[in-house]
Order: sequence, then C-alpha cells, then structure tokens
Amino acid sequence: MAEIVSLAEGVAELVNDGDTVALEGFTHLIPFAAGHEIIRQRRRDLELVRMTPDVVYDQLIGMGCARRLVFSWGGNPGVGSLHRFRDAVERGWPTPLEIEEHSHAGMANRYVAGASGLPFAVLRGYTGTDLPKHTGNIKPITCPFTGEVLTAVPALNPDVTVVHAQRADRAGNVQMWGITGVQKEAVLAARRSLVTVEEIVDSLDPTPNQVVLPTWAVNAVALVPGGSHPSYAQGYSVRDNEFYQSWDAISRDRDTFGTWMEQHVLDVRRDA
Amino acid sequence: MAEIVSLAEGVAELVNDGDTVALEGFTHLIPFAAGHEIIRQRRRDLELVRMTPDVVYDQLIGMGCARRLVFSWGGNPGVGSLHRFRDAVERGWPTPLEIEEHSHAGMANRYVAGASGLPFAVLRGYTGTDLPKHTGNIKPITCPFTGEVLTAVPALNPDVTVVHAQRADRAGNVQMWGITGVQKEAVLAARRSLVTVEEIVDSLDPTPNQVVLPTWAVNAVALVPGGSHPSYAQGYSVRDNEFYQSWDAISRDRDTFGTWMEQHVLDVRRDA
Amino acid sequence: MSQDWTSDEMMTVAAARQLRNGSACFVGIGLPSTAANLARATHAPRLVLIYESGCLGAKPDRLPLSIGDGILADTADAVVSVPEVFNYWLQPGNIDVGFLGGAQLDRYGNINTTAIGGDYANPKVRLPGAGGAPEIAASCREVIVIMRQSPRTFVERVDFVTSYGYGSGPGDREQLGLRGAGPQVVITDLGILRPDPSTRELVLTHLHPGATVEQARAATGWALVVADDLRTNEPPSEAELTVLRALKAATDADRTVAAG
Amino acid sequence: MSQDWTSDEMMTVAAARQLRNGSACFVGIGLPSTAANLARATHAPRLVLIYESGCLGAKPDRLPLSIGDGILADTADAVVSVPEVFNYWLQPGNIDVGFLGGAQLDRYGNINTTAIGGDYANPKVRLPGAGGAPEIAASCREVIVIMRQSPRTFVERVDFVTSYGYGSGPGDREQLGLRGAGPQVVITDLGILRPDPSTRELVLTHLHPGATVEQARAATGWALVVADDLRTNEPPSEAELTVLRALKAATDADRTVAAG
Repeated sequence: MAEIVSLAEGVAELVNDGDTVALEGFTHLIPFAAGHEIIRQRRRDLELVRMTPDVVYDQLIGMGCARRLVFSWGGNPGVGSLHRFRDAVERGWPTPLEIEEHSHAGMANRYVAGASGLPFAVLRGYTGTDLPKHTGNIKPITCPFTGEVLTAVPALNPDVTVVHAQRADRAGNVQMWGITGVQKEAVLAARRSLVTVEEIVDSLDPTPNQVVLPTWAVNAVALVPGGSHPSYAQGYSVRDNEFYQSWDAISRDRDTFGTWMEQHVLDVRRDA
Repeated sequence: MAEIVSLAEGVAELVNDGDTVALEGFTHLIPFAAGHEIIRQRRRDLELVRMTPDVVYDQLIGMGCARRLVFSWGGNPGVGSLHRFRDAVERGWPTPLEIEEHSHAGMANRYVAGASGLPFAVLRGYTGTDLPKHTGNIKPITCPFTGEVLTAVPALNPDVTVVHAQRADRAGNVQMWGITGVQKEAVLAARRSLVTVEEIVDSLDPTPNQVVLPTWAVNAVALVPGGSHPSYAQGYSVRDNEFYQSWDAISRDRDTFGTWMEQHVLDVRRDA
Repeated sequence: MSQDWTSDEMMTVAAARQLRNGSACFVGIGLPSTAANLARATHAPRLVLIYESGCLGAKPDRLPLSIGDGILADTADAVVSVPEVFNYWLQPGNIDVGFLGGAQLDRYGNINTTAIGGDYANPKVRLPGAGGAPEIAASCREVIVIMRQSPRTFVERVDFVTSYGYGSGPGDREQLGLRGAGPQVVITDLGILRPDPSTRELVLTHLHPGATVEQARAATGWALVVADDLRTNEPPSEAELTVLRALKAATDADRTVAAG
Repeated sequence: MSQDWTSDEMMTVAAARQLRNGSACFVGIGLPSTAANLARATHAPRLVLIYESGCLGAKPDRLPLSIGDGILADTADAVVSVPEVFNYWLQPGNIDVGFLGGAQLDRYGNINTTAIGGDYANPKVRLPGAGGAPEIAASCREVIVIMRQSPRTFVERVDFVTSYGYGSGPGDREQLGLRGAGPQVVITDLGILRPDPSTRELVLTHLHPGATVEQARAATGWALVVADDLRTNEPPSEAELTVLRALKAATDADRTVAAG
C-alpha cells in the first residue's frame, strides 16, 4: 500500500546518498519537482539512471548530486547540449561524472528485465557500434535454438524510481496517460518508488491509454500539482518549450546556473 | 494496409493447408466464426497454436483440420475436459494429434519473442516440472552477467494469426479493449493476419485499455458481428456461459458432435 | 450433530480464512476463485485478486465461470496483457499468494494437471495441462492448494509434475533456485495439511468438524502422518455461510439470465 | 538567378520527396521531423510517422519541439510504451524508413552523435549520444540521412560509430547480420549522396540548384566521388515552400503562445 506523503517526506524517506536513482519520463511527465527536492535535500554520490537525462538531470549534475550517469541520450530535446552535463564530463565540474552509455533500445530492455525479475534482456542492438567498446554491460548471447548471436544487457533495478503522474486515488493507486515511456517498467524494476501527482481524487475514471500502478506496487505518493514543469502532464498542462529553450543560456555559464538554481530551486519550499 | 474482405475471402486467401495457425483470444474475443469458416473450407494438416485451446479448437480438432497442437491449457474453462481434444490425443480420432505443450508464461513469451523479431525468449519457467522431458522446445540459458541459469523458449511465428476485435475503421485500423490477452503479440508475430470485427466505423474513438493495431500491421479485416460467440466482445455481447456448459454433452459423443457441427457450422453460410 | 453445511462449503471457508487482508493473490478458476472471493467478501476486503487473463485487483460480485469473464475486466484496478501479468507481476515475486487446485497431489506437494495413467504420449486421462500453474507455483511468495481428498487424487507420486512443490523432499526447491516458498498449506474437504518443516512431507494438522483421522488416512494414497497437535477447525460461521451462498446464488442467477 | 528559398529549405524539400506515400517512417526530431511532416502535408498524406516516444501514426499540424510533445500523442493512431515501440515495431523490421540526422558522417555512412575529438573518456565535444539511432540504423528496411554538409561533419572516419552504416565497406553489414539495407540516401544542404552499389562509398548523385561540385567537394572531408550522371534537383515548388513555411509558422506561433 502506497503511503500518501509530502514531497519532502517522500524524498527524505526513499532517496539516500549513494543510491541508484531513476527519475524517468520521456519528455512527458518528468518529475522536476522531485528532482528539485533531491537537490534541496543535498543528496550526494547518486548514480543517476535515465534514458533521456534532460534539464532536471543537468540541474542535479550541476549541483553536484551525481557521481555517475547511466543513460542513452543526454541532451536538451530540440534545443541542443546539456551544458552542466558536458561541463561535468569534459571538465569534471563540479565533480567528475562517470558515464555508462547505452542505446534507447538497450536501456528500455534493461528496465523491462528489471521489471520482469530477470537478470538480463536480449535484443538486436548495438551491433557494429562503438558502444560495446566503452560500456562493459553489453555482451553477446547465443540463441540455444538457432545459434544466432544477439545482444544481452543486464537488468536495471534502481534503488528508487521517481515518476510523475496525472492522478492517484486516496488508496494510492496511480493513473497516468499520454506518452508513458518506460515509467511503468522503471517503477516495477525499482526497490522503492515515489510518485508525484497532479491531483488526488476519490476514484480513478478509466482513460484511454492509461497506465495504472496499483497501490501495492508503489511506496509513496505525493501531491505536487505542476510537479513536472517545464515538462508537462497531458490533460493538465502543456510543455513549456520556451523554458527548455531558455535553459540553454541559463546553463551555459557556471555562475548564471548557480544563481538561477539558488533563486528557483534552493530558496523555494514546495511544502511550506 | 489491411484489406476489408468477407470472412470467406479472408480465410480462403490467408489460411492454407499445412499452415501454422493461431486463433488467439483469452476467453474474451475468441474468433469462433473464423474457426467455423476454416472448418467449412475444409483446411487440413494445420498446426494449431494457442495458449488456451477451447471449444473452437475442440471443433477444429474433431473435424479433422489439425495434425498438431501447440498449447498451454486445453480445457473448457470452468466446465472440464475438451472431449474431441481428448479423443484425438487418447484414441487418435478422427486423426492422431501431435501435441507440444508449454506453460502460459512460456507460450506468452514465445509470442513476445515472435512479435519482437527475436529467435527466443528468456523466462523463469518450467523449473522442476516434467514439461521439458516431453517438449524439446524448452532449454536452459545462462545469464552472461550473473551466471544464473534460466529457461529459453523459441519464438512463435504463426503463418497466420486470426483474432476478433470490437471495431475497425474503414482504413483497416483495428481497435479492441477489455481482456486483450496475447492478441497483439500473436498478430505481430504472424506472417499474415486476419481480424474479424463487430463493427466497421468511420473513426475509432479512444477507449480505456484499448489495443490498436494500425492498418499497416494487419492483412485483412472482415466484418463479422457476433463473430466471437459463444465467447464475447466486451461492450457488444456477454459470454454465453450456458453454451460452454452445454458443449460438454454435445462433444462427448462422436456422432452427436458430428450432427451438431453439420447443423450449426457446415450448413451455415455466414456470407450468404 | 447434524451439520447445516456441506464438506465443500467447509473446504471453501477454510481456504478463504487462509487469505490475509491486503495481500495479493493469484487466483485460478474454480475452487480457488470461490474461496478468494469469499475472503474478499468477509474478513479480507482489501485482498487483491489477480487473474491470469490480465485482471489486476478484480472485484467481482459473483463468481466468474472463466478467468476471462467480463466482470473481471469491468471491476479490475488495471487490465494488462497476458505477457505482462506473467512477466511484470508474477515472475519478479510481486504476488504474495498463489492459489492452485489440481487433479493429483503428492506427499511433497507436487501437483499434476496434465495427464493420468499410461504414459505421456498415450495417457489414460488427458487433463487440460499446465496453464499458469508452473510459474505460479514457482514464483508466488507462498502457495495455497485446495483439492478434494481421495486415494485417487492424493497419491504417493504424481504421474506428471505440472507444478513443483518440494520435489522429493528437503532442499530440492532451493537447489532449483525457485524463489517462492512453495505450498504452505493444502485445504481439503476433510481438513488441512501442511509441510513438515524438516521433511517437507505434507502432514495432517487440522480436521474439519465431523471428519476423522481414519477418513483422512483412507482418502490419502500415502502413509499419512498426523501432527501431534492435530486440531479441529472452527465450523463455518453464520456470516461465512450466508456470504458464500449469496455469492453462489448471484452466480447462478447470472448464468440463468445469460442462458435465457 | 536569385533564389527565393534557402539551402535549408531545399534540403528539407529534397528529403521530404524521398518519402513514399503509405510507408512507415521512424522519425528523429529536428530536420527529419520537419521533412517527414512536409511530406505528409504534400505528396504523402498516408505516410505513417513513428516517434520513439511511442506515438505510432502521429499527425501533428505543427512541428514538435521534442519527440514527446503532446501533439504527437493527441494525434497518434496508437500510443505504446517505449519498450514496445523498440521491441514490437522497430526490431522485427516493421518500419520501412529510418530517418536520421547526425553530427558526423563518414564515407561509408556511419554516423556519430556521441563525442568528437579527444578520446571517449575526455572528449573535446560531448554530444547527446545514441538515443534510438543505433537500432533505427540497424533494423529499418532502409535509412535516410539528413545533415548539413561541411568538412567538420562529413569526415573520412567518424570519431565514434553511434549508428552503423556500411562499416568499412562492402560485406560488413551483411557479416554483422544487420537486417536493414542501411543508408540508401544522404540529403545535405548542397545535394544528395548515395552509396555506390559495389564500393558502398557515398557518392554525389544530385546537386541542389545553384550548388556546385566544387562546393560539395570543399564541404566533404574525404575525396568525394561524383556520379557520372550527376543530376540537378528540381527547386522547391511553390506548393512545397508554402506548406513548409506554413508548418514553421504554425510551430512558431504555437511556441510564442506557449511561452506567453
């Protein structure tokens, strides 16, 4: 049974220094507010996992929360580079960032294996690319029936996965819809999970393309309206494309970044 | 692009003697009418595939259409045995029936592998059971990361999969909802596919828990209202549990069965 | 003492009592489904029923005839695909209780639902087969078995191991790497058997009111061990019987309507 | 001759023309998305756009900024999970065309979107990485590449193979067992390159109006081979330009509103 908690409580309880943490979301439903709370609570040495680390991971990395990043595409979608990510990889600022790099297909299947209680997944992937030269977690596997050689990747089982969803009911059942990416897999693969939601309602009316996470598969739910901004929650908000574009200038310079984070994240208390 | 055809045309065009054929449906949306048309067109030597061969497979087997059955649970749900299936296995009537037997988890993953373009699937399955002694298609596989031994099963890629769905639009996009079992996987795994539908509509309004098969992933769509009876189509009909119960008596005796099939299947023309 | 309940009712009630409120239970159709729905309607309103058709958290108000009846999808918290129910929900060990029936059961809790007599290619009786049972038996945190007891069904060694219990005794399950704890309790129309913690052999621990050790021995195809502290189950309460019969009545009424 | 269109517009139009009506196209964001949407709005109304966010058959009326914009889900025939889009739709070879961009491209059509200069651990420029591209390049029936041409981007050998083209030449793709045919055409702001059927090396086959072979050679980091029958592309038609500009205007208006 999921507990209904405040965002601060949820992060304090579920996210520890040194954890492997996945804040998933495929452009849609990215849990920005939870990422900001992790920054405010000054978590350190996190192994951050995500298919598409974008602005919120740029912020976590720039604020020194991460020691390692496991990912498949690290950019500001439609805009360009993540400058804090690049600064950490290229110049080790504010701390060196170790990276483990995959393709989307590989990462998605790693979550699927994690959610399935399997130690690995099989795919047609990475073939011919230079990724296996630098990522140890990619190995060949032979089909026991046909002899064909395919690719294996190990399961991903984050210590904690955080996602944002449209709604939960008072029992803690979670409902999301629209583009739901790998959110279900990332939650089921994790040892612990925290879901921030736009709304807590009496009952969840079914919606097309819904993904429902039963309360017994989630640890904690926190009410955080707008918790995915500048990403969006279909039916509740639209993507703030302008913010993503403005992030390029904000994040290019270490000081500008630091000032922005102070004003917009550190000095903000969501639960005040 | 799916072609809109009559049921007779669809079966004539897509189902050949000797084919591996899956008529899928997990209690819900079982394509009975299409099975009857296969019987009327007197297909022979079929390798029938299905997780839950039930009454329609009992009918196909009893009418001599099948040489082989690949399955994981062959019964009349909630009622008992399939007498035509048992007669074929136990006494080779009307023709001997070779069987290849799996668990649901194994069959479901075989379809998943087939739909995924992989030659095999990995699962925690069959362990300790006597199934691998009799089914060659179950092999151990070792995780290249942890050394753990798991189970591999080969992909299922039927020559043709037939399913029933609630609706299609005029372009041939198919929509189903409710319990959708392995229908999507069975269609995507197949070389060819035929979908019978309750209704053809101008546009498909999204529904909760819908599965949509885009027209370019389906070969043919046939309008067959009630085409899943005595199974059901959620939103259109309810399961005719009484028929399933009466099937026990109808099918127990070879002659009673033959007479019933003559009256209710062979002498009926759906497209007349 | 004349009983106002049948041994089947007693069996169902005893099985229902095993289910803890709030736990997640993978339910087979038939006796397990009846018992699980009785539990949900009595002491365990938050029991989560999972059917292999993909219905998570189904809340039927009558007993489904099949694992894919519409009432299950209509009332479920979530309806997922069949691959998903096995891969994401059962396989990782997310389900507390697997609730199974069977045609044969042996002293080590192995279950046969495949074939009886003859050999596999030419069986005397061909049964429906495995369905979801092998992986339910392997992956659920624990397994509850419900089966009517007779020398034909409770056998020394099952003809075919469809669902693995404790194999040939202590250590076998662990050696195979099975994650679930295996069959923790077997409910019959005569009483309750549990595996001995050291031998893993199923031992009679409870009798239903009116049943005797002699009956149980006669209905068991192996030399049945009886627990030192053999107990007698509470008879079905008024409330349990009322709810069970109402469930069955609603089910029958529904079928009559459907058949009309 | 003064042109009333930019070389970027010509590039987009030339790319759009490559897409056949009714085919299914796996679209990356940016130039590929613009060209694919232009094709759908002009000669290929039944072009099926597939975005890796899980949107199958998206029909946006403006250009999405990201592969997960709401307009894609709102207009899609089906929205599926990200594992499903890769496993069920891309991997088995169900997609006709993969439409990719890149930061570096080499003479054998290998693409780099990972890192430039230095070494992998300490690159000069760290790029976003692979995303869906490696498997799009491997599994789509054919690949179309769209990239602005310069000596910095069209290089002898990419610093990092993110997406495999023809490796080091003939036979490499087949040896790896890749199922798709690989890059069939590369559209640039100067013209079009195609792989030579025997050497697999990218050869200049078309120039855009106004572009010269000298420009193309100067913008290529390897000794560019020019096809014997080098042709000149048709300039953008009035209709193509009108639709392309309307798409961009709708997109800009939408962003201004969103930003307002």
